[in-house]
Amino acid sequence: MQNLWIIPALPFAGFLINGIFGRKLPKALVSTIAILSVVLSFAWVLRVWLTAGDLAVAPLHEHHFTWIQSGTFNVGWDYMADKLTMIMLLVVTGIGSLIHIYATGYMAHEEGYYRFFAYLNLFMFFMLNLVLGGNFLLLFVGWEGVGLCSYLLIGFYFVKKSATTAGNKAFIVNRIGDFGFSLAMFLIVINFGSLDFGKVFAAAAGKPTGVLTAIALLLLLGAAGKSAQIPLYVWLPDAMEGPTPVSALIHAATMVTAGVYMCTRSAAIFTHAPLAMEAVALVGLATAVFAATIGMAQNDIKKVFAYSTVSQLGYMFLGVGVGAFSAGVWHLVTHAFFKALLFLGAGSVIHACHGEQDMRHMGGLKKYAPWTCLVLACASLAIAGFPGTSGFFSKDAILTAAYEHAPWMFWVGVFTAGMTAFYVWRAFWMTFWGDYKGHGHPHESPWSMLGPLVVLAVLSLGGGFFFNVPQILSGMFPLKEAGADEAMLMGISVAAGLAGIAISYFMYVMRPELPGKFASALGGVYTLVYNKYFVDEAYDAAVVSPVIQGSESLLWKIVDKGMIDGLVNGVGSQAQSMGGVLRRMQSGNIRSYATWILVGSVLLLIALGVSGGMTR
Amino acid sequence: MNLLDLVIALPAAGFVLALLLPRSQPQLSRLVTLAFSLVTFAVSLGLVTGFQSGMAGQQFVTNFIWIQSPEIHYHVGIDGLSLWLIILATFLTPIAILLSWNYIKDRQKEFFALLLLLEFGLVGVFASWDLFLFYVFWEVVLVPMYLLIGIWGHDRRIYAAVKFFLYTMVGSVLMLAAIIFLYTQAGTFDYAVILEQFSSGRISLTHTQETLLFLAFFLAFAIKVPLFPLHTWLPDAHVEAPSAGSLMLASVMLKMGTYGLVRFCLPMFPTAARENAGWIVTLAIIGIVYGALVAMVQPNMKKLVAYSSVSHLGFVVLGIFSFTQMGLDGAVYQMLNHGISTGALFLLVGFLYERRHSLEIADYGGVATVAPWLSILFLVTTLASIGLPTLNNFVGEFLVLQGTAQAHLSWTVFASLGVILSACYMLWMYQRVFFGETSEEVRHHVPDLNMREWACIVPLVVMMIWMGMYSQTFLPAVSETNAKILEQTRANAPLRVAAPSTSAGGQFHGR
Amino acid sequence: MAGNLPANFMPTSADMLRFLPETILTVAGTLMMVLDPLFARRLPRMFGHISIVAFLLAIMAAISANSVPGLAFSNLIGIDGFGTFFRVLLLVIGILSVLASYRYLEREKADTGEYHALLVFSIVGQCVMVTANDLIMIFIGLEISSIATYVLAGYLRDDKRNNESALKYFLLGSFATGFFLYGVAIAYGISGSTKLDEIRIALANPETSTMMVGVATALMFVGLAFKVSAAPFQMWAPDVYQGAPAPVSAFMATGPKAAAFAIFLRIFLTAFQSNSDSWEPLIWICALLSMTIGNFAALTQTNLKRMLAYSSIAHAGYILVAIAARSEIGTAAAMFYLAAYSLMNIGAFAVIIHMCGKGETNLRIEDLAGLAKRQPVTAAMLTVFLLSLIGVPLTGGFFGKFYIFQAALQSHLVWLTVLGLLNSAVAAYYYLRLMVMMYMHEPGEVSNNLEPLTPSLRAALILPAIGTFVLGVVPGVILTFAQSGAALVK
Amino acid sequence: MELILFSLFALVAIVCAVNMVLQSHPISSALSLVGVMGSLAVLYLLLGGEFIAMVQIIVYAGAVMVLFIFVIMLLNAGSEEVLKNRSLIAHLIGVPAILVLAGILVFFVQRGFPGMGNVKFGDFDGGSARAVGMSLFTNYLLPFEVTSVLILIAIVGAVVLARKEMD
Amino acid sequence: MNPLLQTMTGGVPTAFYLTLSAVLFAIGVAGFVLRRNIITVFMCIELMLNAVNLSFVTFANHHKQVSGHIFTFFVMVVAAAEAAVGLAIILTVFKNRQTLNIDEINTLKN
Repeated sequence: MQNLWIIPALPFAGFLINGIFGRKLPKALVSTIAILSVVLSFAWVLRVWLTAGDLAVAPLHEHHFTWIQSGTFNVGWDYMADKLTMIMLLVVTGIGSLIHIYATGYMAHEEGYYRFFAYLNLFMFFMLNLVLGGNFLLLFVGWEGVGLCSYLLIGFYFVKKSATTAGNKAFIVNRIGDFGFSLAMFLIVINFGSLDFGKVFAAAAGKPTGVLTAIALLLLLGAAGKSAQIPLYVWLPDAMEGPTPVSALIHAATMVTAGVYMCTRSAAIFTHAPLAMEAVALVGLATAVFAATIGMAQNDIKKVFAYSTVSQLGYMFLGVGVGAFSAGVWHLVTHAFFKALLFLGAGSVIHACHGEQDMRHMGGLKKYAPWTCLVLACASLAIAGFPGTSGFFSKDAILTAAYEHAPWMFWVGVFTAGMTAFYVWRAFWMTFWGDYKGHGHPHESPWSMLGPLVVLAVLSLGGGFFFNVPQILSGMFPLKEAGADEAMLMGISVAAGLAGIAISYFMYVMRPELPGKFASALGGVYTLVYNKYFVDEAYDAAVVSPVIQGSESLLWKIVDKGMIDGLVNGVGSQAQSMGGVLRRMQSGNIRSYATWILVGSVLLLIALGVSGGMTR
Repeated sequence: MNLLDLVIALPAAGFVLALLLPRSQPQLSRLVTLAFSLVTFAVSLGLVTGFQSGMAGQQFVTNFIWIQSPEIHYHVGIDGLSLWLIILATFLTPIAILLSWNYIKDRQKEFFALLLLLEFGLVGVFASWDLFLFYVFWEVVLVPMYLLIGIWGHDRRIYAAVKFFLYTMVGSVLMLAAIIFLYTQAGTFDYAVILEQFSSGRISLTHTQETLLFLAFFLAFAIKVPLFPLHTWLPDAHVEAPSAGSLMLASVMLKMGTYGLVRFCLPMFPTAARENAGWIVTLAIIGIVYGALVAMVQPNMKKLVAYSSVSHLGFVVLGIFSFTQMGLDGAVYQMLNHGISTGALFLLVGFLYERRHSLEIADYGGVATVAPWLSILFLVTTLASIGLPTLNNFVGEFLVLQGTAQAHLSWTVFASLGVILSACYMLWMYQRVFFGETSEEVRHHVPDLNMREWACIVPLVVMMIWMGMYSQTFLPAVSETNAKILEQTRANAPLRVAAPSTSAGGQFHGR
Repeated sequence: MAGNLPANFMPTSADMLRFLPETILTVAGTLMMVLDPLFARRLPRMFGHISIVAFLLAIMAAISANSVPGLAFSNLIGIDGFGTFFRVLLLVIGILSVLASYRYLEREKADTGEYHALLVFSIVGQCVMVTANDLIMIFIGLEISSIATYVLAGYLRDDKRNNESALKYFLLGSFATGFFLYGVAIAYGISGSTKLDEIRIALANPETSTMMVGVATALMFVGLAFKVSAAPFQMWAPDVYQGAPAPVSAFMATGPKAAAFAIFLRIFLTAFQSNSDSWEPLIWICALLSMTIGNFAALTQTNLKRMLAYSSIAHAGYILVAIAARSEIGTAAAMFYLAAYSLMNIGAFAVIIHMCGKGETNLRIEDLAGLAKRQPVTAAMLTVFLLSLIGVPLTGGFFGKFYIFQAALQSHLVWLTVLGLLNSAVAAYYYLRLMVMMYMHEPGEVSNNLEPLTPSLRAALILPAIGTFVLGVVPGVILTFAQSGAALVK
Repeated sequence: MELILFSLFALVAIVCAVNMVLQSHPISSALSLVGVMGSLAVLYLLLGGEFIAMVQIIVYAGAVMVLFIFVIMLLNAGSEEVLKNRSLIAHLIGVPAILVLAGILVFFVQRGFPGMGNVKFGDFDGGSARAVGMSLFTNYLLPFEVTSVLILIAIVGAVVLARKEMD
Repeated sequence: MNPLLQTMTGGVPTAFYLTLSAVLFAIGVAGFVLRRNIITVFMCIELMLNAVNLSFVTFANHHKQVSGHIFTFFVMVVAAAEAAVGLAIILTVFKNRQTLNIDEINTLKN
C-alpha cells in the first residue's frame, strides 16, 4: 500500500491549519507550514516513484470509500497512479514547492499572507486530486477545485474590482467548459455504465465511433475551457490580475495544463475518434498561432507571457491532436519549467521595478538585476527552442509528429515557433537592454526568490535530457522510430527560433525606432492585434450584455412582473369588480328585492311546472 | 406512542406551552421553544438510528382510526423518503429560533410558538400515510407561515402573505377535491391501502379520471414547489418574510411540493405522470434557466436567492419526472441539499440584514475586509449552491442530470445551462457584496460573526461538506424507497391499462 | 271523519314528553313576561339567567324525549334523531345568543324581559318546525319564529336601522311566506293531506299530476330558499343583518336558518322525494349562485355585519350542495355543517358585539386594527372562527365542508364540488382581511379604548371556539349522531 | 244559480282587488280589501265553509281591517301621488313578471287538476262550526295550543314596538 | 271536459275557484311590487293570504276534508298576529321617519 492519499492530504492539512488559525500565526510559521506540506508531499511522491515498482505494468489503485451510489451506478473516492500520474505529480509537487518558496519572498509584504498560502495549499490539494483521481468524477472534483482556487487567487486583491471581475470571468468561462465535460461524463455513464478509468478505457475500443467522437469533442470543450484554448481562452490573460506566483503555478505550470493531461488520460477514447483528434489538433494549432500574434503586440510583461502560455498550450494540444500524446505531455513538463521560470522571473522584474508591469517603462535591468536577467535568458532560450534546451526537445517532438500527420501543420507550427521566439526575446530585450525608463531604483530580488529561479533555470536548460517523457511513457504510448527527414525538420524549427531571436534583437536593440514605424505602417492590423482582435468586446456584445439586458427588461420586468403577476392580480381585480356589480344590485329598495323574488319564483315555476308537465 | 409520534407531538406541545407562558417575560418563551425544538431534534435523531435500512416499507408506524365514518386514520410512518425530510425540519427549526433570537422584538412568544407550530405541521406532512391526515397537516403549515410573513415581515408583508395564502389555497382545494374523489373510489383515505388497491387493480380509473386527478394533485404541489410559471408568490414571500420565515419556507416548505410529487403523483397515477412528463419537464427546464436568468439581475439579495430556488427546484422536478433511479435519488437528495444550502444562504443574508438593515446588494460591498469569517462562510455556502464538487449540491445535481440524461439527453443539455448560470449570479452577487472598497456604513455596521451566529451557521456548513463528501450516510435509505416507488410506477401502469374499462371502469363515471 | 271523535285524540304522557322541551320554554317565556314588570329595573340580568336555565332543561328534555322516538299529537309532530339533533342545536344556539346579548342590552339600556322572552319563543317556534310532521305545524312554527324575529330585529325601536331592518324582514318575509303557503295549498290540493308522509305517498302515486307537484315544489322552494337566504332570494339578508341589533343578527343568521334548513331537508327529502330529479338541478344552480354571489359580494364589503351576512349566504350555498347530493350522507353533512356554521358564526358575531360599542358605531373592518395587540384572546378567538369559516383543517368548518363535498362527490356532483371548493378559496381572501387587520396593523383608537371582555361575552367566545375545535378534531361525537338522524329522514 | 252567485262575487272580488291596488289612498284600498274579503266569505259559504266564512267576516273583515284603518287614521297617511317612485326594476321587470306569474298560475291550476268535479252547494258540510271545532280540539289540539304562543308573541311584539319610550 | 257542460249538471267547476284564487294571488303580488305606501303593500300581503285561503277551502271541498278549513283558520290567526306586529313595526318606522313611502326606507344598502 503506497498510501497515495497522503500526497493530497498534506497540502490539505496545510490549508486547514493556515486557513483556520493563520490569522493568529506569525508569517514565518505560516510559510513554513505551507512549504513543508508541499515539500513533504513532493517527498512522498518521490518515495512512491522509487518504491512503487513498474507502474506501467501495475498501476497503483486505492479505493478509499464509496462517494456516490445510486442503483447500480457508483463512484468511489479512488486514487490511481500510473507513469503519467507520476510525471504530473512530480511536476505539480516539485514546481509547487519551488513556487511556494518563491512566494514567501514575493508576498512577504502583502496583506492576507496566510490567506494566500492557504489558497495555494488548497490548490495543491485539488490539483493533486485531479491528477490522482481514479475516475472521471474525481478528476472533475480536482478540475472544479482548481478552478475555485484560481478564482480565489486571481481575486486575491479583492478590493480591486478588475481582479475580482477577472476571477469571476475565469470561473464562469471554466464553467462553460465544464458544461462540456459533464455532458461527456453523462454520455460515458450512459454508454459505459461507469466512470472508472479502468472500465471505461478497457471498453472504449468496442463502442461506436459516433459516441466516442461525441464524448471526445465534449471533453475537448472541457479541456479548452481549462487550458484556455479557442474559443474559451479569454479568461487566462485577465487572470494575470493575480499575484505573480499564482500566474506561474496555476496559469502557467500546472492547472492550465490539466486539459492536456485529461486528453492524454482519455487517449483511449480519443484514439478511437479520429474526427475529434483532428479537432483537437486544429484547435491547438489555431490557438497557438492566434495567441502568438497577440503576444507580439503586448507591452505588459505578464500579458506577453500569458498569451505565450495560451500559444504553448496550443502546441500541446497540437501534439495530442496529432496522436503524439507523450510529446504533448513532454512539452507540458518542459513548458512547466520554463514558463514557470519566465513568470517568476517576470515577477522578480516587477518586484525590481516596484510593481511596474509595462515593459516600456523598464529596460537596462541587466545591470540592476543580473541574476534575474540570466535566468530569464535561459528560460527565453528554452521557449525559443534553442538546441539542447528542454523546450527544444519537446517542441521538436510535437512538430515532427505534426509533420507526419499533415505537413502544413508542421509549417504553421514552425512559423509560430518563430513568432514565439520573437515576442519572448522582444520582451527580454525591452526589459534588460537599453537603459532604465522606470521610476525609482530597481533592485535585485532576495535569494528566497532567486533560489527557485536558479533551480528552474537548470531544469529548463537541462530538463530535456534527464526528463525524457516519451521514454517514460513508452509503456502507454509506444515510441515511433525517428523518421528519415527528422534532422531536416529539426533544423527548420531551430532556424525559425533563431530567426525570431535575431529579428527581435534587430528591432528592439539595434533599431529601437523600428517597432513604432511598423506599428504605424501596419495601422489597422496593428491596432487589431494590439487589442487582441477585440474578442472580449465581441463576446460582451454578442453574449453577456444581451443576456443581462434580456433577463432584466424582458424576463423579469415583462414576463414575471408584467405577464404572470399581472395575470394573477388581474384575476383578483376581476373578482373585486364582480363584487361591485353585485353591490349595485343590492339597491336597498324593498320593492326591487320583491321583484327579484318574484322573478326567481316565476323562473322556478316555469322550470319545475313545465318539466313536471313534460314528464306526465 | 413510538418515537415518530413523539417527534410530531413535541412541537405541538411546545406550541401550546409557549402560548400559555406569561407575556411579561418573552425571554422565557425563547428558551422554552428552543429547548423544545432541540429535544425534538434529539428525538428525531433516534429515528435515524432506529431506521432499518434494507426494508423499503414504512417504519415507526402508528395507525389507529381517528374518525369513524368517513373512516379516517391517524396513520403515520416513515420511509427513506420522509426520514431525512423530517430530520431536515427538526434540524432547521432550532436554527431558525436561534436566528430570530434578538431579531424579533415585539410579540416574541407568538413568533417562537408559531415556529414550533410550523415544525409540527411540516413533520406531520412528511409522516402522514393517510391522505386526509396529509391534507390536514398540509393546511396546518399554511397558517403559521402566513402569520410569520404577515406580522413580522417587512413593508409589503401583507400583500406577500395574502398572495402566499391564496396561491397555496387555490392549489390545495383542488387537491382536496381529488382526495375526496379518491375516497369515493377507494372507500378509504389510508394511503397504503389505496396504493394496494391501485396495484391490485381494485381501483381502476378511466384515463380521463386519472389525468384529472393527477393534475389536481400536481397543481397543488407545483404551486408549492414552485414550478414556473406558478412561482411568483415565492419572491414576494421570501423578500417580505423575516429571516427565520424565509429559512423555513425555502428549506422545508418548498419540499412539501416535491415530496408530494414523489410520494403521491408517481405511485398513484403512473400513466398520467408519464404521459404528462413531457410538458412538466419542459416547464422545469424553463424554470431552471428562467429562474437563474432572473436571479442574475435582482438588486435584492433575498429575491436573488428566491429566484435561485426556483431554478434549483426545477432540477428536483426534472429528476422526479425522469423516472430513473438516479434521477429520483438525485431529486430527493437535491431536496435536502437545497434545504441546507439555501437555508444557510438565508441565514447569512439574515445576518447581513441584522447588521446593515438592508437587503439591497448595492448597499454592501467590501464586507470581506471587515467580516472575514462571515464572508468565508458565505463563500462556502455560495459554492455549495452553485454545485461545487465535494459540497452537497453537486451530488444531487449530478445524479439528477445523469438520470435525466438516461431518459432524454436533450433535457440534460438544456438543464445543464442552469449550472453555468448559477455560477454567474451567485458569484456576481458575492463579488458585489463582499469584494471591493468598504463603504463607511459597512465598516461601522458590519462586525464579524458572534457566538450565536456561529452556532447557527456551523452545523449547516458541516452538513454541506458531509453531504458532499459522504452521501452514503443518506442515499441508501432514499434509494431503496425510490426503487420501490419506481417499481410502483411500473407495476401500476400496465394493470391500469389492462383493466377492462367496461366492467370496472364503467361504474366510476363522475359528472 | 267530521263529527265522531277519533280514538286517539287524548294526549298521552308520551306525547307530553315528546313536546316537553317546547313546553318548558313556553313556560319560561311566560314566566318572564310575568316577572318582567316586577324585576325589569332591579334585576335586568335575571331574565337571561332564566332563559339559559330553561334552555338547559329543554336540552335535557329533548335528549330524554329522543329515548322514546315516535309520532305524537295525532302524528302532527314526530320525534326522531333528526329532529332531536336540530332541537339541541337550536337550544345551544339559544344559550349562546343569550350569552352574547347580556352586555349588548346593558350597553343599549334596552329592556331585557321581552327580549329574552321573544328569543325563547322564537326558539319554541323553531323547535316546533324541526319536529313537525305536518305542514300546519311547520307553518305555525315558522310564523312563531319569524314574527318573534321580526320584533327582535326592530327591538331598539328608536334606532332607524332597526326599524328598517325589521320592516324589510317583515314585508319580504311575509311576501315569501305567501308563496310558501300557496305551495302548501297546492300540495294539499294534490294529496288531500298536510302530513308529510301522506303527501309523500300521494305524490309517489303515478296518477298525480307531476306538473302540479312541480308547482307546489317551486312555490315552497321560494319560501324556504328565502328563509335560508339562498340566492336568488338572498337579497334581504345583508340589509336585515346589518340593520338588526348585533346579537339578533347573530341569532337570525343561525337559529331560524338552521330550522329553515331542517324543514327544507324534511320536506324535500320526504314529501318531494318523488320528483327530486327535477328539483335537484335547481338546487344545484341555487347552491352555485349562493356560494358565488355570497363570496364575491363579500369581497368588497367594508361593514363587518354586512360581510358576515354575505358569508352566511355563501355558507347557505355550501349546505345546498349537501342537499343537492340527495343522500343520507348528504343530509348528515348538512346537519354537521349547520352545527359547525352556527358555532363559528355566533362566535364571530360575539366579537362584533364586543367591539361595536354603544349604538354600533364601530362596524368598519378597519376598527379591528391591532386588536391582537390590545386583546390577544379576543383576536385569537376570532381567528379560530375565521379559520373555521375559511375551512382550515382541525376546525369544524373544514370538516363540515369536507364532509359536504364528499357527499357531493359520492353523488357524482363533480363540477359543483370543484366550483364550490374554488369558491372557498375566494372566500379565504375576505376572511384573511380581518386577520390582516387584527394582526398586521397598528391598533386604532377603537381597539385602544376597547372595554375588557365581560364574562358572558368571554363565554360566548370560548364555548363556540371549543366547539369549533371539537368538531374539527373529533367530529365523530356529532357526526355519528347526525348520521343516525339522517337515516331517519323518510 | 250557483254559477251566477259565484261569477257575481268572483267579479266583485276581482274588481275590489284591482281597485285596492289602483286606489291611491290607503283608506279606499282598505275598504276595497274589505270588499274582497266579504265576497270571499260568500264564496266560502258556497264551498260549504260556514265557520270559515263567519271567521272571515268577524276576524278578518272585522278585527284585522279595523286595525288597519285605525292605523291609517292614526298616521293620517295621505294619498301616495306625492310619493315618488325609486324602483325602476319593479316596473321594468316587475310588471312583465307579474303578468307571466298570473298567466302560468292560471294555466297550471286549470291544467293541473283535470277532472276535478264540480262544487255543488251543500254536498260538503265538513266546514260546519261543529266539525271544525271538533277536529280543532282533537286532532289539531297541538297547533291550536301553540297558536296561543303566536298570539302572545304578537302582543308582546306590538307592545314592545309601539309603546312610548320609558324613562 | 268542458266547464260549461259541467254547469249544465249544476254547480261550479272547482277550476273556477282555483283560477279566481290564482288571479287574486297575482293581484296581491302586483300590489306588493307596484304600490309604494307601506300600508297598502301590507294589505296586498293580506290579499295574497286570502287568495291562498280560497284555494284551501276549495281543496277542502274537493277532498271533502276539514283539514283545509283548519289550515285556513290558522292562516287567519297568523294573519291577525302578523297584522298586529306588522302595523306596530310600521308605526315605529313612521315615528322615526315621518314617511310611509316604501322607497324611502332604503338607507341600508351597499
